[in-house]
Amino acid sequence: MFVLAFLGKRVLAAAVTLLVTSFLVFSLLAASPGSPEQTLLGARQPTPELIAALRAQHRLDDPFPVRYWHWLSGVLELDFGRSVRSSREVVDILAERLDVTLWLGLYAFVLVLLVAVPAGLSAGIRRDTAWDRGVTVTALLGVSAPPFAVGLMLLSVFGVGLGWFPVFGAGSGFADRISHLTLPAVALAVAGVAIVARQTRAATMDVTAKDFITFAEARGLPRRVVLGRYALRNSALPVITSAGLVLAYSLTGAVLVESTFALPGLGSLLVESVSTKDIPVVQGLALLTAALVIGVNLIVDLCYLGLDPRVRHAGGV
Amino acid sequence: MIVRALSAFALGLVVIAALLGDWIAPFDPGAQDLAGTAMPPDAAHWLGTDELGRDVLSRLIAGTRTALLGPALVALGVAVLSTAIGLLAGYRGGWVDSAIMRAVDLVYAIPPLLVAIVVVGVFGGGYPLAIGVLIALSVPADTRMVRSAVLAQRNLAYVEAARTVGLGRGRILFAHLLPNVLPTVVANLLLSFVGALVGLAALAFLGLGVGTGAPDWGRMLAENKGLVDLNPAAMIGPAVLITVVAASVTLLGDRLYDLMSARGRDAGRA
Amino acid sequence: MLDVRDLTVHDGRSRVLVRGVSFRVGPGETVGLVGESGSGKSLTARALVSLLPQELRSGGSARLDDTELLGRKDLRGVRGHRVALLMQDPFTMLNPLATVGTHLVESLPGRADRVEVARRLAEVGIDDPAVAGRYPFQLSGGMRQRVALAAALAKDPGLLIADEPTTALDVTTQRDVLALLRRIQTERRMGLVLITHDLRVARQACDRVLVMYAGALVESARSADLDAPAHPYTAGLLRSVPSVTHRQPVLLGIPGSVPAAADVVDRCPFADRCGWAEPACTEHAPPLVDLGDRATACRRHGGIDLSPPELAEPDAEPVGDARATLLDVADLVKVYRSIGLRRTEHTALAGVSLHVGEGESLAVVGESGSGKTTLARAVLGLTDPTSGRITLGGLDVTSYRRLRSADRARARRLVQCVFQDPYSSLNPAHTVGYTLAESLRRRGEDLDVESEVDSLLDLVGLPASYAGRRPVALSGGQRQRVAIARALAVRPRLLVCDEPVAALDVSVQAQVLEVLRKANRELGIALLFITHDLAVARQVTDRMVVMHRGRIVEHGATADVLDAPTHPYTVRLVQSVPDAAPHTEGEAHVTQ
Amino acid sequence: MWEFLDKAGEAAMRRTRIAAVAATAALVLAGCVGTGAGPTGKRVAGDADIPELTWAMPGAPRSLDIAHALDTRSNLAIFAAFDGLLRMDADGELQPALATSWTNPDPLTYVYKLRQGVTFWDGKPMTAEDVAHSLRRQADPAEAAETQLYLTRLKEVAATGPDEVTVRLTTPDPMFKYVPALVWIVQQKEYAEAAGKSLGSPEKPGMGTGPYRVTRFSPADGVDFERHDGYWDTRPKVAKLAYKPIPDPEALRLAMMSGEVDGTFGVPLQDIRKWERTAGISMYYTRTISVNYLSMDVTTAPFDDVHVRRAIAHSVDRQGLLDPLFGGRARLSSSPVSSLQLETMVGKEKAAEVIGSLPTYPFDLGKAKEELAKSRYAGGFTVEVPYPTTQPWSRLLLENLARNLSTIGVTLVPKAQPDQQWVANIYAHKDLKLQIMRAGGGTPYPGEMLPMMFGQASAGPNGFNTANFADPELEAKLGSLGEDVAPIAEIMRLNAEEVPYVPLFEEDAAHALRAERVFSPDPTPWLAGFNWAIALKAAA
Repeated sequence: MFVLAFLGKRVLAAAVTLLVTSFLVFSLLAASPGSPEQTLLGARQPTPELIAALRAQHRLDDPFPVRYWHWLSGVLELDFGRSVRSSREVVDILAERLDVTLWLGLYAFVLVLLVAVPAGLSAGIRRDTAWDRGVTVTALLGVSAPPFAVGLMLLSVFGVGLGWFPVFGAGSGFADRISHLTLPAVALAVAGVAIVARQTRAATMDVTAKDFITFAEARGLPRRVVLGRYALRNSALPVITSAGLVLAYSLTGAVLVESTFALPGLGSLLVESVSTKDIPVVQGLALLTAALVIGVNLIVDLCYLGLDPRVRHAGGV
Repeated sequence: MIVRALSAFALGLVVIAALLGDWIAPFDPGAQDLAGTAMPPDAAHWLGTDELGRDVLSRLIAGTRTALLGPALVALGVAVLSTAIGLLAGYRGGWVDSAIMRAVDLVYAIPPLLVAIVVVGVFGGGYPLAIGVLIALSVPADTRMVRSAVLAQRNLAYVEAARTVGLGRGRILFAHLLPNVLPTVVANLLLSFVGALVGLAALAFLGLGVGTGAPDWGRMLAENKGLVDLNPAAMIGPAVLITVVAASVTLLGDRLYDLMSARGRDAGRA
Repeated sequence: MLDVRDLTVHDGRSRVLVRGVSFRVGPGETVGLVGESGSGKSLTARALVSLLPQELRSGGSARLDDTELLGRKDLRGVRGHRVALLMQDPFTMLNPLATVGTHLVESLPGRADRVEVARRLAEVGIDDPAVAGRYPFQLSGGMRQRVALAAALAKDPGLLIADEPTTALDVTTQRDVLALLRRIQTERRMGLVLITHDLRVARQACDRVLVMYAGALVESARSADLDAPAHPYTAGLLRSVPSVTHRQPVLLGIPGSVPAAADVVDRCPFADRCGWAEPACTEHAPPLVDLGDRATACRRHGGIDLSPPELAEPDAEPVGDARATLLDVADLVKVYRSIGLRRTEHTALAGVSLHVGEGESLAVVGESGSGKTTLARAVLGLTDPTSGRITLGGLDVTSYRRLRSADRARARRLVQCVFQDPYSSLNPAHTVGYTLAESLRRRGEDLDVESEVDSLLDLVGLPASYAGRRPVALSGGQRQRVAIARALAVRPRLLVCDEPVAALDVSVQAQVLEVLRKANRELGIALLFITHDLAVARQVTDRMVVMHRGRIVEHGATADVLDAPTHPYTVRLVQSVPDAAPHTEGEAHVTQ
Repeated sequence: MWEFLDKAGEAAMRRTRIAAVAATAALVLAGCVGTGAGPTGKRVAGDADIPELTWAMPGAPRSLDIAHALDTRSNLAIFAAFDGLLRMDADGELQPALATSWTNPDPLTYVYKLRQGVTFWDGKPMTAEDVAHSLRRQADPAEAAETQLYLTRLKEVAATGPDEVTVRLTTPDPMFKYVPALVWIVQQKEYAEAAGKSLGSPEKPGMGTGPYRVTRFSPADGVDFERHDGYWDTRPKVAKLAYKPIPDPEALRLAMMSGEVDGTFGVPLQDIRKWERTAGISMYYTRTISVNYLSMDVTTAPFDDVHVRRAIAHSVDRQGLLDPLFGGRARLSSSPVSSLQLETMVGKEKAAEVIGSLPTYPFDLGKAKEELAKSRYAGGFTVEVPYPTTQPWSRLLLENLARNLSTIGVTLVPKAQPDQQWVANIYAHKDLKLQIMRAGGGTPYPGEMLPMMFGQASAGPNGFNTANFADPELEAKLGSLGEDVAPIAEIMRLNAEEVPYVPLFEEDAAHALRAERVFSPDPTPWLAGFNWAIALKAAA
């Protein structure tokens, strides 16, 4: 019962956030320099027929709120309009590009979790050792290095120099895709690994200083129980939060990494659409991003719910 | 320890470069040598030359000030706004806090750089707009942190005592709470700086962080990425500088936070 | 069974924290390890279970039967199995993410079933098997401590080390838990090391008491022999414990504060605070001299008389009925409502009425959750009551927010406060002088701030030079005195004291109480004195109200209430107070 | 004919009614001049089949319907798969393709004889109605085709026999003769009508007669082609052709280096030093008909003074920049008219004579200073010059110019702008002042660009007379443009004297191919009217 209410509240909050975002996103068209017709026309011939068609399609004669409502009801049916550049349905374009970015983002995320959590956990437990210092400094550099610079470096060393990985394209089929996306995923993951490792280390240090860890050790519980059930699970909450943030931010990284590795994903689509002012595509992308981010946050909330009985039973974190 | 010393050394060099700039550059950073373009490093040009035959090292040095100015503006802007809003929200509580925090939550999860790409790309506002967007979107996260620092302090006895003594809200906020959330503010300030440094470089890399004609690390990185084969130093130079400065400033932030919060902490408390 | 020899603990830079501690514990024996904060008692306990903080190292020897406990790499089969540790705070000792059952199952040897879990819970006095399915945050503090005890004892260790197991609990619960510990210990014939800062608890619960000071053992005696201490520090501690049965004319503490162990390695650690110290005491560290049944580390133990001086008659306090009413609280109700999904209501005050006359001193006693702090905050205007009325000096101050600013300023000058936690009472960013001056300026008079600061410091017994110090350089007792000075700076007519000495060591608590008594008697400032400690209340207040679950259940003159409680709750409270001297009542009261 | 390379350019072109093969212009390459080769020298084509080949371009096609894909990248994909009515040879001459011959009985009528026995990919025979519909469709205003800009004078297209299609114009058009090679791509009528708006999309890529069938198309990651075995002409050697988008030039080079990509058109000249040194890659160079230039608005200060314009012209170190900007693969230009177009019209010698007689402005800061001193703005001035971020060489050129001008007291501030904004400014025709531009036509006709650059009608919003340089006399000359070179030469001279436009460079186009492949025949400047995929062979 309570869990349902909790979820309901979060979903409601997510919906409100999406609504506000959608309004801002819709305003992009009106706010972008030049008249909406001009923007929507793109590079097409400004024939009176076309202009009339565009005005009708986007209801440019209606007042702003009506237009918004019209657009929003379209969006709810996944109708984001047509690309100015290619006249294709925005939703088709997004669907086509989403694939690569999802792969990339999830692949990088898996890397983040596989590398960052053990590294951070072991550093946090063995604090002030050489290993801890190594992890800390590496993480520091990882957070600081611009992803595109990392990408270029990986590309020239592992792609070209050593020839271990293909240097462009997204590949098709599972194995092929994995080999194509490994370098980009690593480039994308570096910052995430660094952030999550730092967070895990801090959380672990925080948790291992807690009384219940000492008490568990005092009771002679085996190390794996203390590390697993006690340290790991209790440091999981901040780690999940930061991991969620990393996942949500991976689209930003994707923009940079995809342009470095020439991947046909949402990130490169954003750069292309922005620089050609293909507003409908940008709107679609912005909403999709917001939805992804909000979705990730909901998942984080669910994890909280699953992991922390205090949230399940008492409400509020 | 070694890392800390190295980063302090690096920051020292960067600060000197920012202050002295042109004086210590081995060449005129604008001087072009069309006969010697894209040359790899040699005895005269330690980092080689760029596509117009300009000395990369001199341009890096000359660009320090510009490269640091934007991030500094962002960091200061974010610090001032987030501290003001965070103090207000945390101390006032009630509906003011709720309203501010709802707004903050709304923007919190949105990656600032992504919005900067869209806004700068669509509106073409260039550098000032990029800085504005980065400030606007970085404020929420920092506001949250300042607010929770305020909340941690707000119910401490010294604040309640100050209220009981009858001090005004302004005095409590600025004379009592502010000094105690300052470690958070300073740490955030430096982290915002790092974020903006990398973010503006990313915008420049995408061709959106447009600036004036003056040399700037982010732009050099983007402009010289075509030289990766002929003179890699021209691209690696700014990339390494950005990374090192970002890492050093992060480290400095961690360190300052520890030092500043240790000042008021009780060592031997049972 | 446990034989500790020359146990030392030092940090990474070889600064000594505990030095040369030796003692024995037999089967079925309870040994109390008593000391104030910084004495090294907890480190000693931690060292015995190899759970010192990472950067600390231990030396010496501690044999449990034939097993050496110190310096072991492999603790399997020892920690938990042979020796277990129970810690102070039941709120943080249990894994917040695991149920009670999980805690027990993972601790029990072999595969444990529900029956076994239920049996173990029953042993610690939890008869409801449903508790096994609950999470720690769903239990009360006493229940948690019982669960923790069951978990600690799951592997049936021969020795239990309990580090302040009852400090975080209310007095009534504390008594139950102590009784439980003793019962289980007797049943299992287990060795028990009970670590506590409270001499009364140690005397009541232990067969033998070891007194630690600044990292060293200074005295060891049977509980019954403690009335005649063999070390000046023990004598000082005994003198400092306030009495619940009598009002002492002068409250005695031990002057000064505890030094760091590393600073006193080669001298008597107590010499600087000791009235009998002579130059030879600081020449080398006195060894613990075995005197048969007891041992002491005082080199003058034979030559000085440490027996408590004769007790003077408690002075009869005038209870002024004719006094004008300063504070009047009428039918005060405070309900906290949580906003959000699950609307919960918590009634902190359920209709409280009381009054405080000019210059009078009123105690508000009760356990945690009784509403006494809420009452204080309402009077101070830090929270708005739900209903009721508070009148202060003729001014209706029910809601400070609704007062006109001139009235609010006046109200603020009428009432001031002293809070519990000395560590958060003062802004760490400002010097003592800054804090006091800031407060002085609120008095609204033209005054020479600097000399006023000096006289305020003098009033609370601190040297004028302290004006330049920051709180971090002050001890807890000193901070609390500064906090009082800050409150007095405005010249209030009412001082609300919310557990002002609860966080202080007993040897410095007297200094603070004495300052408060002085403010009350000499400056005529009325006190609203909130405390859970009946003995402290007896020393400071004229009248008393007893609060329970947001209501006043009993009120009257302090001496009457304590000597002849009528309400069952008050009776229970009074009975729960551990007696400082169970055998010879009243002997602990001393005069100078 | 107008072209701002890359995205910006494409956009610009499509918006205007200016006739141009925008698209192809980027790599429109004229008469195969100077075919370079890899380190091992020129290779000879062998006879072997190539089972698979990957071609890369900076972007994927937007559509496979020429009506909505008039840009370089899309056109390359379209020309690989589909047939036009005619082809253009290496000299810019029209050659038969789906039409075997054509006549031009009067200036308003063109009659095309169709090849017989040609089948579509689905095996159905091509009819005259299919051919006629393919062009008619593009002229229909409802279609809003980008190619309409070529067809403004089209009156009607009709199948006038089973093997004959006749076109009628409203007024004579010296450039219409190139339309059958450039945009008259034949699509099956039945298929096109069924597809409607979605013709050229991934779902309905199109139905043509060309050497390749489209097996998969995605505007995100390119096109896959498969050889069409029933092709009427020579069977291509490549069995499977993949067309991949790789936006980053460096990623593209790396991909070619590792052998994942076999070739690309239009390597940025700035990078060719690097490409030349890359093992396993052969480079091919052709001339192009594009000219880049500085444009100065003669109606606003300080560019209303010819001395200022001359001072600027003297301040560009064109010779010095040739190498850093274009790897030496460009030539100095002395006129907004492409020398290649001029040569195609009047022959090399005559062209050299016309060009040689024009006054020039060599890099000479002394003279620049003198000219500035003679002007009304002797004290110097400040000007901000925008350039699109996708055009790296313009940044370098402007930075060089800025440095040089600073020595004579003029402050020039290069200002990077996102493409679209830059293009929008040009269209808005406001604050033009000093601009860096590039013009590139699509046909071999040298007068192609002149009405756009000098016409009165173009000196306003959506026009490309960015210098606002126009007068009635000039207007008359533009009106007399035809098969005679004289008016063209006169306009060239006028520009050289008044310098509203400072011609800078004519760039070559650079193409890269893995060394184990060869072009046979080699790429030409007229790639737009030609199926390049057929020319790909294995090296012998």
